[in-house]
Amino acid sequence: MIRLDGVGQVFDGREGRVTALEEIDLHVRGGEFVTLIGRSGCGKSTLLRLIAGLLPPTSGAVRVAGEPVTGPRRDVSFMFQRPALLPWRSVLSNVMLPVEIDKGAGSKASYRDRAHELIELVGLQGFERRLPHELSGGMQQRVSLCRSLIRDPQVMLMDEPFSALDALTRTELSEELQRIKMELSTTIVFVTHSIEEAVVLADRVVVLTPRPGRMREVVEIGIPRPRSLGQNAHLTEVAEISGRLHALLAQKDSAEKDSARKDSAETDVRAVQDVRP
Amino acid sequence: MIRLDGVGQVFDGREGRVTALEEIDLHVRGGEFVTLIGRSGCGKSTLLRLIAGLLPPTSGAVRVAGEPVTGPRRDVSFMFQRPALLPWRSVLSNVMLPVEIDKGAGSKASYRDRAHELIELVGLQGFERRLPHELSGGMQQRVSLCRSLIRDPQVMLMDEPFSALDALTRTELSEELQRIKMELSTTIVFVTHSIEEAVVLADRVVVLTPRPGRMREVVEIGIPRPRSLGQNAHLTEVAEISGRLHALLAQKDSAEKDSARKDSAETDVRAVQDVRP
Amino acid sequence: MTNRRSWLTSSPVSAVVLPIVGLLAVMGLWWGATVVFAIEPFLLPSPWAVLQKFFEQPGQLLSETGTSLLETIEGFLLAIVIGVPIALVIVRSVILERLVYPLLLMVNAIPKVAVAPLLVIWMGFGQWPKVVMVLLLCFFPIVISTAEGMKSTPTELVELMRSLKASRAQEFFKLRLRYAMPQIFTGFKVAISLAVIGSVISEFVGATKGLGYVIQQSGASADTTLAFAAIMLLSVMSVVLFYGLALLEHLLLPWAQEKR
Amino acid sequence: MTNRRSWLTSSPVSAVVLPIVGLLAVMGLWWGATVVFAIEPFLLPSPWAVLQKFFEQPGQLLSETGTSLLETIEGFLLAIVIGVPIALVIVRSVILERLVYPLLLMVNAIPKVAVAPLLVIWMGFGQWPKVVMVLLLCFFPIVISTAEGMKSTPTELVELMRSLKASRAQEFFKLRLRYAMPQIFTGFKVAISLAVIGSVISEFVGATKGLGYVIQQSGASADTTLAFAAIMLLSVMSVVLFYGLALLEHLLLPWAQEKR
Amino acid sequence: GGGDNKASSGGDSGLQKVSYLTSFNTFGREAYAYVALEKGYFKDAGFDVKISPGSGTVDVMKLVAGGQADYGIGDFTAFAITLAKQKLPVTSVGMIHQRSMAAIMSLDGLGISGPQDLPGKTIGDQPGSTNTVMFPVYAKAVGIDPKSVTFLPSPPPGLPALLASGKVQGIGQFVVGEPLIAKADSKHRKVITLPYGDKVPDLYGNTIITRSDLAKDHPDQVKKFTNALLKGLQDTVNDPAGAAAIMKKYVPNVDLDVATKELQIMQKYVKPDGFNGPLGDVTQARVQKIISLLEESQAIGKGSITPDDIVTMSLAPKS
Ligand SMILES: Nc1ncnc2c1ncn2[C@@H]1O[C@H](COP(=O)(O)OP(=O)(O)OP(=O)(O)O)[C@@H](O)[C@H]1O
Ligand SMILES: Nc1ncnc2c1ncn2[C@@H]1O[C@H](COP(=O)(O)OP(=O)(O)OP(=O)(O)O)[C@@H](O)[C@H]1O
Ligand SMILES: Cc1ncc(C[n+]2csc(CCO)c2C)c(N)n1
Ligand SMILES: [Mg+2]
Ligand SMILES: [Mg+2]
Repeated sequence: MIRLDGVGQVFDGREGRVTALEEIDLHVRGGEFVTLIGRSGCGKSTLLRLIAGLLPPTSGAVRVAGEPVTGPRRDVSFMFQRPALLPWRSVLSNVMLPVEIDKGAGSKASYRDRAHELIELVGLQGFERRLPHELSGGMQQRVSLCRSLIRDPQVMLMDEPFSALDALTRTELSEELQRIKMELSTTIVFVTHSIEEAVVLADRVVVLTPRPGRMREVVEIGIPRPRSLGQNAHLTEVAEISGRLHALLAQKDSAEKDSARKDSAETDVRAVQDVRP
Repeated sequence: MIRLDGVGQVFDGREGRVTALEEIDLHVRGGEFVTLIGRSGCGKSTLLRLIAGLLPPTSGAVRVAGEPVTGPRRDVSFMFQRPALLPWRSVLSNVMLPVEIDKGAGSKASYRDRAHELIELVGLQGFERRLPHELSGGMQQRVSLCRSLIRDPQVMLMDEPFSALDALTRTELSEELQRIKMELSTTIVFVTHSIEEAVVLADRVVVLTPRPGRMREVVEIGIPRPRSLGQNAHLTEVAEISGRLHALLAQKDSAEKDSARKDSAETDVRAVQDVRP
Repeated sequence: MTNRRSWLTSSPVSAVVLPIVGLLAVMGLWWGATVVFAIEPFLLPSPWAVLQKFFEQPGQLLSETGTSLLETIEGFLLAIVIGVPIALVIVRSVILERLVYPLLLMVNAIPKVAVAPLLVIWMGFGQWPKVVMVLLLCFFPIVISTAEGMKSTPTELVELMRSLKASRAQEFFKLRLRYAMPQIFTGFKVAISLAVIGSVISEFVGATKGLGYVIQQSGASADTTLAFAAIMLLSVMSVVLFYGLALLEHLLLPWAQEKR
Repeated sequence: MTNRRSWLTSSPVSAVVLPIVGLLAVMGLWWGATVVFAIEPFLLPSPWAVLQKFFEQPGQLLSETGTSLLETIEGFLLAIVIGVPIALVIVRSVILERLVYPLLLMVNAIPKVAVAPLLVIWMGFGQWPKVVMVLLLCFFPIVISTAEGMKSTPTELVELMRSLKASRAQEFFKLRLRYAMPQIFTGFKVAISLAVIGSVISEFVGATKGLGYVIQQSGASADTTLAFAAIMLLSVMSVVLFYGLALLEHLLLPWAQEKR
Repeated sequence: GGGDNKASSGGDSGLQKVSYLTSFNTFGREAYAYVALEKGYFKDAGFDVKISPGSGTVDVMKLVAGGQADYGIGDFTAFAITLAKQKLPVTSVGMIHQRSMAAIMSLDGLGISGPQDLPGKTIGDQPGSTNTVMFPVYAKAVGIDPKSVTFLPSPPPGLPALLASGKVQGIGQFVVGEPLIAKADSKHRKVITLPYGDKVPDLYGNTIITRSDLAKDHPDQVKKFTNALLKGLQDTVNDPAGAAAIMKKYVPNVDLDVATKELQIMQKYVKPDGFNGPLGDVTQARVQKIISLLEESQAIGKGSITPDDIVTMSLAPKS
């Protein structure tokens, strides 16, 4: 479904270049749930933006559903790291935005029902007509989540979608997300800083190295679904894998140093391993 | 150090009233580390804003260091839920903002050294002269953290300061925060959605009910310091308390219902308990 | 603490009373000046003389005001209808911007008084040269504020629209134009005063009614007081139109209320 | 995908070439119109005639341009020096805003041509009435764009400053004014063309040099071509000043680059 | 509507629609057109006339040339100079004033009581106006050095205030402006007028302007119009107060007093003492003389116009 070959991204700024990503080779199968972890600033958001077609890669090729990515696609939804709500639109109207934009999307009334369902699902009933500035941070994030779910997309790219949510809401919503994935066999690439969340949700976890982001390891998760974040049957397995991932994150790579001022061309060290436990 | 008596907060909007907080009675001692947990939208940020003097309470009284709060104070620093960086200022200059504003703050050069130290501490060396839009979400949050630390405040109000950070950085920085607290005996009120983080950092954890936010329980944490978020000696204790807090968060209160359209005057149910284990 | 305000700042009464107080203060100063410096009435008539002049023939002056007002509003609306699409085009395409902007600037820089007779020559004595003059005077602030407002839309929101595969038209109408509304209104507010001036200038040439004509005409009878009465009416018209726009903004853009 | 751009949109050469192409296109259209419709030169002289007129006495016309330019810049700077503090006061205090705003509006609405002789009578024949006229014409866009820009500062950032216990002055100078800079520059860009026009209007009365004087002079002698040459020079001056401001903005506000 | 058919097509009433421009604004001195309108002279001649205020000779010429108006009034000297510079398709078909109304005006106490006081003084005037352009001719006639007088440019509306404030010692003005200046001066100083016509009697005042092709293709029509207008002028000269009253009907802001005085002054310029030609008379010889004067004062180039270029003698009023 999603295929990245030798993808790299370099940002040029007046204070020098930053190599955000280097030599990313990743293949996400249709219906797969991949979580992406890595230290802050390692290029996770950048990677999603590349897949979404919001940014052309400096090097390498990105393909979605077999076609080279040249721009955003209707069947891919992107949930941004920040809520990105339109300040003049009510909660409901923000959620309905993707439907409004895709005029061929079918019956508006049925989407409206779906929107109400989603709003209720994330616990925002009663706030449908409020404006974003009247909401708390986590409430805004939930609106953004509803917006990314409204059109039942084929591919979902989610950048820390639960970062501003409490543990309970997180659990509820991650269960819901798994249900959606199973029912519609959506392909999901999901960025999170919660290692447990990464483990509980993923078919595979991709661990990136710190700046520049290279693939340190890909960990296949074999725990049967449905899984739950809270107290659950697979607590020890989750804890065990989490521990490993923790260690992977902490591991110092030989090629790792401050590269804020360095050009990617200088470093060409690959660290892609595909470990299946 | 901080004392709230019968504090309530009601927001009036064109779509009706929202009772954000109700009957909050809280006393935070000097040098104490209090974490605040509660479901998204329950009024945590509002509570911090009340203490910071950014918002006058609809009812009740707020006192800091014995004086009624009438506005912001120099000895209180507030780290917002969103980074709130000035887009035209470089990282370094954003960090130096509080020093610039307090002209009586003493030697600028020494603060500059301190700023560089902090920037290095949060792993942003090499980015001192970059503008906020060139940073990732987590990097922006770290800048905001440095800014709130630069003046060694007496009281620190921190609204989900580590929400956009990876597990490792989180651990490092929460250790640093504990060190600062111990050295300077800073009073800290800290909002987080990570229950473990709440437990590891706090002397006491305050659990709020969902909207309207009332105090469900205050849990005293007896684990000796320094504690660590990652693999540590007190894993089981942390897990045990976390489990309890999880349950507290999930517990359905009798007075709990959708109150988005309800006036606080109608519900006067208190649920303040001070449980010390 | 931000929301503790005295009645002076929050009451809607004060929103009407304070401007009137300010107005009276200036009338007082004006009158004081004419008395203390014994300013000759042909230079600066006293405010009372001006008021008196107005009440001598309020009906006629009001009908002249109506004429000017109509031209002003027509030209202003035309400027919106023409200016906003130009701004859209400019933001849409860097190439068109670079081709078109300097030309707009040049047209805008032409001293309109110098071309007023030309407009009459080209368009006759009817309403058209007046409306076009108003248009010429006020289109530029509308174009530039709309364009700059749309260009300042946060990248974050533009990326959102792009990620939804919004068409360019949708990006403009559902996002950029809406986002720019407060700035566009600032442009409107600047433009409306210019529109009023435009109607006056246009009435200097080949008109037989309107306040511009009255000002011109007052020269024929050396009636400085009449000229000032007309100028006062213009000022009032301008202020009323301005606050009308402000009210409209308040109603249309509740999400963009001022932050102090 | 946002950053794949052709040389047409990214090259700095095109930033110079395209405006010139646009200019030439309009000159062509203008010339075409004069030929095709056989427009009489007294209505609209051909561009070549205008150019020719310029090269007949370039030295003299350039020196007149210099005079007008100086007045324009002086008045514009004065408008900034006066307008920005007024905007600060307006944003600072709702009460002062309500007292002062209507008065500014009224002053702005006065047709400046009507008061040009008054200025000369009060201030003599020197530079002052000219500079003041420029000031009167261009202060308002500066005031309003500065004020509205400052009012639109995000609550988030204002709260940050308040939480740091910044003084009001610091809130204004370190935050609001900086935040409003792009909008203030929009105001400047509108104001600069008005400033140019102000210098022309002021030179209609009691001046013996400047492009306004040239226009006045040529009007009387039916030298339409000379008038057009002067108007062209004014336009060019206006365009150059505008792009000067745009360049300054680009240099001063790298953080606020356009987002398309 | 505009253009060619304006003067040639009939309206519902069978009257021909015709537009007419005053020379500048609607001062009392323009009353004669309103008199012709009010008394039905235009109607009798078959015209439905719309009177619009003009904004100066050059603008009037352009409007007539451009087809926006059929007839207009302008100062003959300025008319000649303009045609010498630009060949507009307009022509003169009769005179309103037999003598130029150009003058320099001052107030008692500003140091000008006669032409001999002019050297060293500053005169405010619209640049390029007849008063400024013909000043060298006037100066020569009164025997002073034209270069000893400074001219300060200002648009006409600002002139009275400049004079009254003493910023200038004199202003260029038409003689009929006298009552206006008197009214504008709150100190009620005596107005001193130095008419050029006294010293340079050859200059005409205002002239009737129309499009060349109209004069060529429809001479009868032009004649009929001119005659109707001149009938109004005759009545105005006979009864200035009555004419002013008629004008006030059409232009309510007119100051009756000022307008009457203007028209009284104008009498002697329409019909100077000793003039016994027909009203509106033009003679080839005088036109030639004027051209020579203009050439002499270098207001126009040598040989740039001939009388035929500017006046259609065949249409000039005959007694
Ligand atoms: N300015 C406002 N206007 C209206 N309602 C508001 C405003 N600010 C907050 N609220 C409401 O108050 C309640 C509490 O908001 P607050 O931001 O304190 O929540 P929170 O506990 O910080 O949530 P989160 O964990 O999602 O950040 C919410 O229901 C919100 O809708
Ligand atoms: N527009 C930009 N200009 C310059 N550098 C940029 C830009 N966007 C991102 N970067 C740089 O690219 C790197 C990766 O950024 P990215 O946002 O992808 O990180 P991330 O993994 O999402 O981090 P976080 O977990 O903090 O959100 C960072 O070092 C950042 O400084
Ligand atoms: C913005 C602006 N304001 C006023 C004028 C006015 N103006 C200058 S000269 C003149 C007539 C003089 O005879 C008029 C009306 C303008 N052009 N542009
Ligand atoms: Mg990110
Ligand atoms: Mg919050």
